[in-house]
Amino acid sequence: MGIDTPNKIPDDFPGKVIPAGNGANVVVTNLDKIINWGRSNSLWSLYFGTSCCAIEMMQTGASRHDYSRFGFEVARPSPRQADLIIIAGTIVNKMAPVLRRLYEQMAEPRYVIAMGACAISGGPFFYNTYSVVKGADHVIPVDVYVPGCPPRPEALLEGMLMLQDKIRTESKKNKINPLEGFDEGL
Amino acid sequence: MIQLSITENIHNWLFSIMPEGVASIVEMVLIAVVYLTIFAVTGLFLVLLERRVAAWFQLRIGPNRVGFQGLLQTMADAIKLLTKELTGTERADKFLYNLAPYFVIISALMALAVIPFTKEFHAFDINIGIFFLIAISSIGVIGILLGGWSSNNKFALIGAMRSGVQTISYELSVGLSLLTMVVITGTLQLSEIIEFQKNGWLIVQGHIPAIIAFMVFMISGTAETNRAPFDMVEAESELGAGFHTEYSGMKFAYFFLAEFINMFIIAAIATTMFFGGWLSPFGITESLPWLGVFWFLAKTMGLVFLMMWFRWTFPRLRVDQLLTLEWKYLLPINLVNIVVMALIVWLNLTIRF
Amino acid sequence: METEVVNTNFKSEEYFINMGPQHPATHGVLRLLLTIDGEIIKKVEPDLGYIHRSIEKMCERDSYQQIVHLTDRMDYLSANINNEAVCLAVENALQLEIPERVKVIRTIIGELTRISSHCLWWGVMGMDVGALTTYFYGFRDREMINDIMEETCGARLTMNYNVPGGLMLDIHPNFVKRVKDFITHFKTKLPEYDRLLTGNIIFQKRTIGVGILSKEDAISFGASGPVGRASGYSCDVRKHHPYSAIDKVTFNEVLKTEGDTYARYLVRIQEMWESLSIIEQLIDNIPEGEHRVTTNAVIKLPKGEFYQKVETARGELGVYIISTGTKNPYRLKFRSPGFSNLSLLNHIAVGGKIGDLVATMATLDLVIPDIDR
Amino acid sequence: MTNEALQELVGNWLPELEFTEEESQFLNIHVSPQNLHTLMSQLKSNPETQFDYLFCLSGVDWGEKLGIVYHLESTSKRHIVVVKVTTEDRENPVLDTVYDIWATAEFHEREVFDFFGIRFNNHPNLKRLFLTEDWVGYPLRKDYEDDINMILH
Repeated sequence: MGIDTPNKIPDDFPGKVIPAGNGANVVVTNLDKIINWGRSNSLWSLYFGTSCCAIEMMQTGASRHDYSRFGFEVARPSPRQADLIIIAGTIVNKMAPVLRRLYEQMAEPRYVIAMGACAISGGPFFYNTYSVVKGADHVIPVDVYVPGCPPRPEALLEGMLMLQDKIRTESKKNKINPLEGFDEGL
Repeated sequence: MIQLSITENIHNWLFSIMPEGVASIVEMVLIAVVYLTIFAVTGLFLVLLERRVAAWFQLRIGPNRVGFQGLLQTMADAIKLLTKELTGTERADKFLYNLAPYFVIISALMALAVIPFTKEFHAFDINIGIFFLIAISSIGVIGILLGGWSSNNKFALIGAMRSGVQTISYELSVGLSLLTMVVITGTLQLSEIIEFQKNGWLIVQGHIPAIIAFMVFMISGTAETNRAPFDMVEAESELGAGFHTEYSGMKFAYFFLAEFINMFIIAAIATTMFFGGWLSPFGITESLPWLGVFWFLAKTMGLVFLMMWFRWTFPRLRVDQLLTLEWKYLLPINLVNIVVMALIVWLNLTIRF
Repeated sequence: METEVVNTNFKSEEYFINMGPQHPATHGVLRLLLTIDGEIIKKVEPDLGYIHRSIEKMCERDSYQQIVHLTDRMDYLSANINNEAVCLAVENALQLEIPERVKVIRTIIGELTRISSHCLWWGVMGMDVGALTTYFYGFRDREMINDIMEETCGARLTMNYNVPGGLMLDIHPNFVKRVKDFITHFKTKLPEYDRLLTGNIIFQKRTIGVGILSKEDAISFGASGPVGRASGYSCDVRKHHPYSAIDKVTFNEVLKTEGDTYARYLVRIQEMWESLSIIEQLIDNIPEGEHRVTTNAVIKLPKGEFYQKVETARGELGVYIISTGTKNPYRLKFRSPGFSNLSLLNHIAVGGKIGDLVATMATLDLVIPDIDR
Repeated sequence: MTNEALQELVGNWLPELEFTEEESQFLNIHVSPQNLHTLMSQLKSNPETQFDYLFCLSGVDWGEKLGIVYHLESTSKRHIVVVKVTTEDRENPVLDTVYDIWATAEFHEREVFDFFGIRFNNHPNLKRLFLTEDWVGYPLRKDYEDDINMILH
């Protein structure tokens, strides 16, 4: 999937490309493998749904799509015990500090999926609105983006599997705090 | 007759190669390691079982991708929790905050020690076995109270207070319903209670009052372990995560594991007190005592399944209804039940084979 | 249970507790400031705006077709009915003659949406009182409706199927058959709901006599939908101001007089039966004809004020358009049902326990983006 | 009650009321801010009108003036009337609350205060409802400008 086979950067690309994943090229040690296996197969998400996408997120957990097959089903109400925030819905200016605080309350390692157009860019609420944050990645660092308005449950599952792939390429040595340099725009 | 003599052999061998003092320490360490393993395996297995049972009730499949049929799912969870950062609140009472999870987990471990898995598979066969179990199982609530209070979080505090109220009330019913059975056996020692049941399981021997005592025990046992429909302590829709709101990583895992071990312990006590412990039905495998482990686990898992069934079917009680149930219904029923049981034993109306 | 022992030896103190904006029971991002004495609630103050997306401001710069799609995202559980409200307002203003076929299809889709919304509510209601299994049963049946919607208009949740002048597309050839399949399926499943939750003694103890709302208060607080009807206040817009093809069918307005949480629960369960019967009456009689009348690409409403109310799954949704004759409304106000229903929360939750508050909130069936807009 | 009968009845209470039915499906009553509360309590309590259900309360920025539109319905008689009130003071607009007549107005008036900055006399808890306390300006006014957050299309 996306992270294993990164697209080749065209030669005439004007900007600088920062490689995805934290140190994707470092040789993964055995310990890292075990830890990553554990982390990737046990992603407990936080109860966090702000609007329409939350319903599709719930649907993903319900009988037909059932993300518990991959070990995602332990949704935690407390950010301390969660590994993953699925930002399901629009983030508005009043909510942004709360989201940031929730993220900071989470214990490392923590991951973020931005689900739906609103969480990616503001979506249908991009123009003419005075209160919507244009993309949740203005507030916290995001690992996986799942487009759609709202995305289908299958799309969310795909996004979560992609996050698993990303976690499997991590290494403990090169793991940095995702918040480091985030506010400065690095 | 094949005797279960592995422990004896190890004991003799150890004492033959080392001085007595060292040997007993080594022995204790060995037993501790064995029990820690049992503890971890049981905990992980029960968590997985719960998730699969829940999925079955809810028309889902449940974890089935990690390992064969999802058998390694809880292993993955454990590894993840082990490597997760330990956070804490700024103005928490650091000492008590860190102490609390150990209270909970140690009390669960100690209770596990007195449970007879089969003949002689018993870490600690004291003559006040039942009394010890009840005493130990109520220590766990101190951990919950400490954890809730010291986290400096209001939701955690409410959860802890609810837990205190709940455990103190239901401890009475647990004790009294077990006392009802002790009236028949006349002993508190678990190995003797099981010996006594060779003439018929206690639930048969004590017939009507025993069945009532069993039902009361299962209800109050479920309440004692803070499981739904009595999960006031961590009522998700009311208190968020309840008393362990501020715990992360391994400290949270201790609470999580202890809950499942406590469930196992309650089911194991019920098996021992009502269903003949490791005795096989009608003595069909009496000549093979090591099969007792199988019978014991089969009965216990049956009761564990019953408790899971409760959890995935019933709505949660409200906190005042919880207390009403205990003080206005279960406790009077229990007191009358003891008198009835005493009468039955006195008049020799028990059923014995 | 009802008697309260007041112990004067201990000084009890009231304290604040913050429920939300991220809390499992608030169904989104509602924040409640609770003043609590022990477990007893003294005051509930809702703090809104955590999902305020300024839809009303956006509408002032959008064309009417664009406004329809914003209403999907407001009350996403009754998206089709929301669409219908704006479409009806625009059509009334333009005095368009809408084909019978469109009216019938709109009513069927609306009632399907209502059932789907109530299914979700039932699942979440169970979850809020602690019975987690209901959630999965509710979603199972909801999924069938989602499939029908998907086949009809390509979307599962935010359909945008109604447009000013009719429907975006004609119905799929399978539509009638699948809706009938759903009706037979759901008729066997609704009694299952009762067996799992309604008859449960713990559930009844948790809900009967909790959060009582009198009829006078219901009217004064502007309660509508099942919340109002459970208090004996006849407020079904479909009865009093019929729209689309609802006047062609016979149905009962479910009324209860108790006004407690259990009554609100029963009203919604009964409403699912009524919706099924409405669909049954219409599904075989979809008239032939156009699925849409042609309108101008740029819709300009005449100068004036237009008000349209419809009955969503949560209650009365009002669309108030002030037009100055241009392609954008001068002012567009949504009177959302959840907003008024939320305002009475403090009135009915005070004096109860925290558990009662959660059960009461579950039967108010709040959708926060609908309240915040 | 028909619109004509309503107009005749209500018109007798206060002389200054203006009635229109143009450009609207309901009967519109224009009232001055001073007489707002008197008229509203009359409309609710009079046995012939009995407007006990305030189903919509919207703030409107009419350009020069700021105003509020009340949609009233009677649950027993099923007639609808629209009451409109305007104030010319854009800097410090103040109107009377109708919270004591219809309880639902408490939240609706807070919403209007939040979006239009209209203050209400005697309102029990008048503060921002949707926006944060430190928000500058009233976003639904026509002259509201926000260069940072609003990207105009």
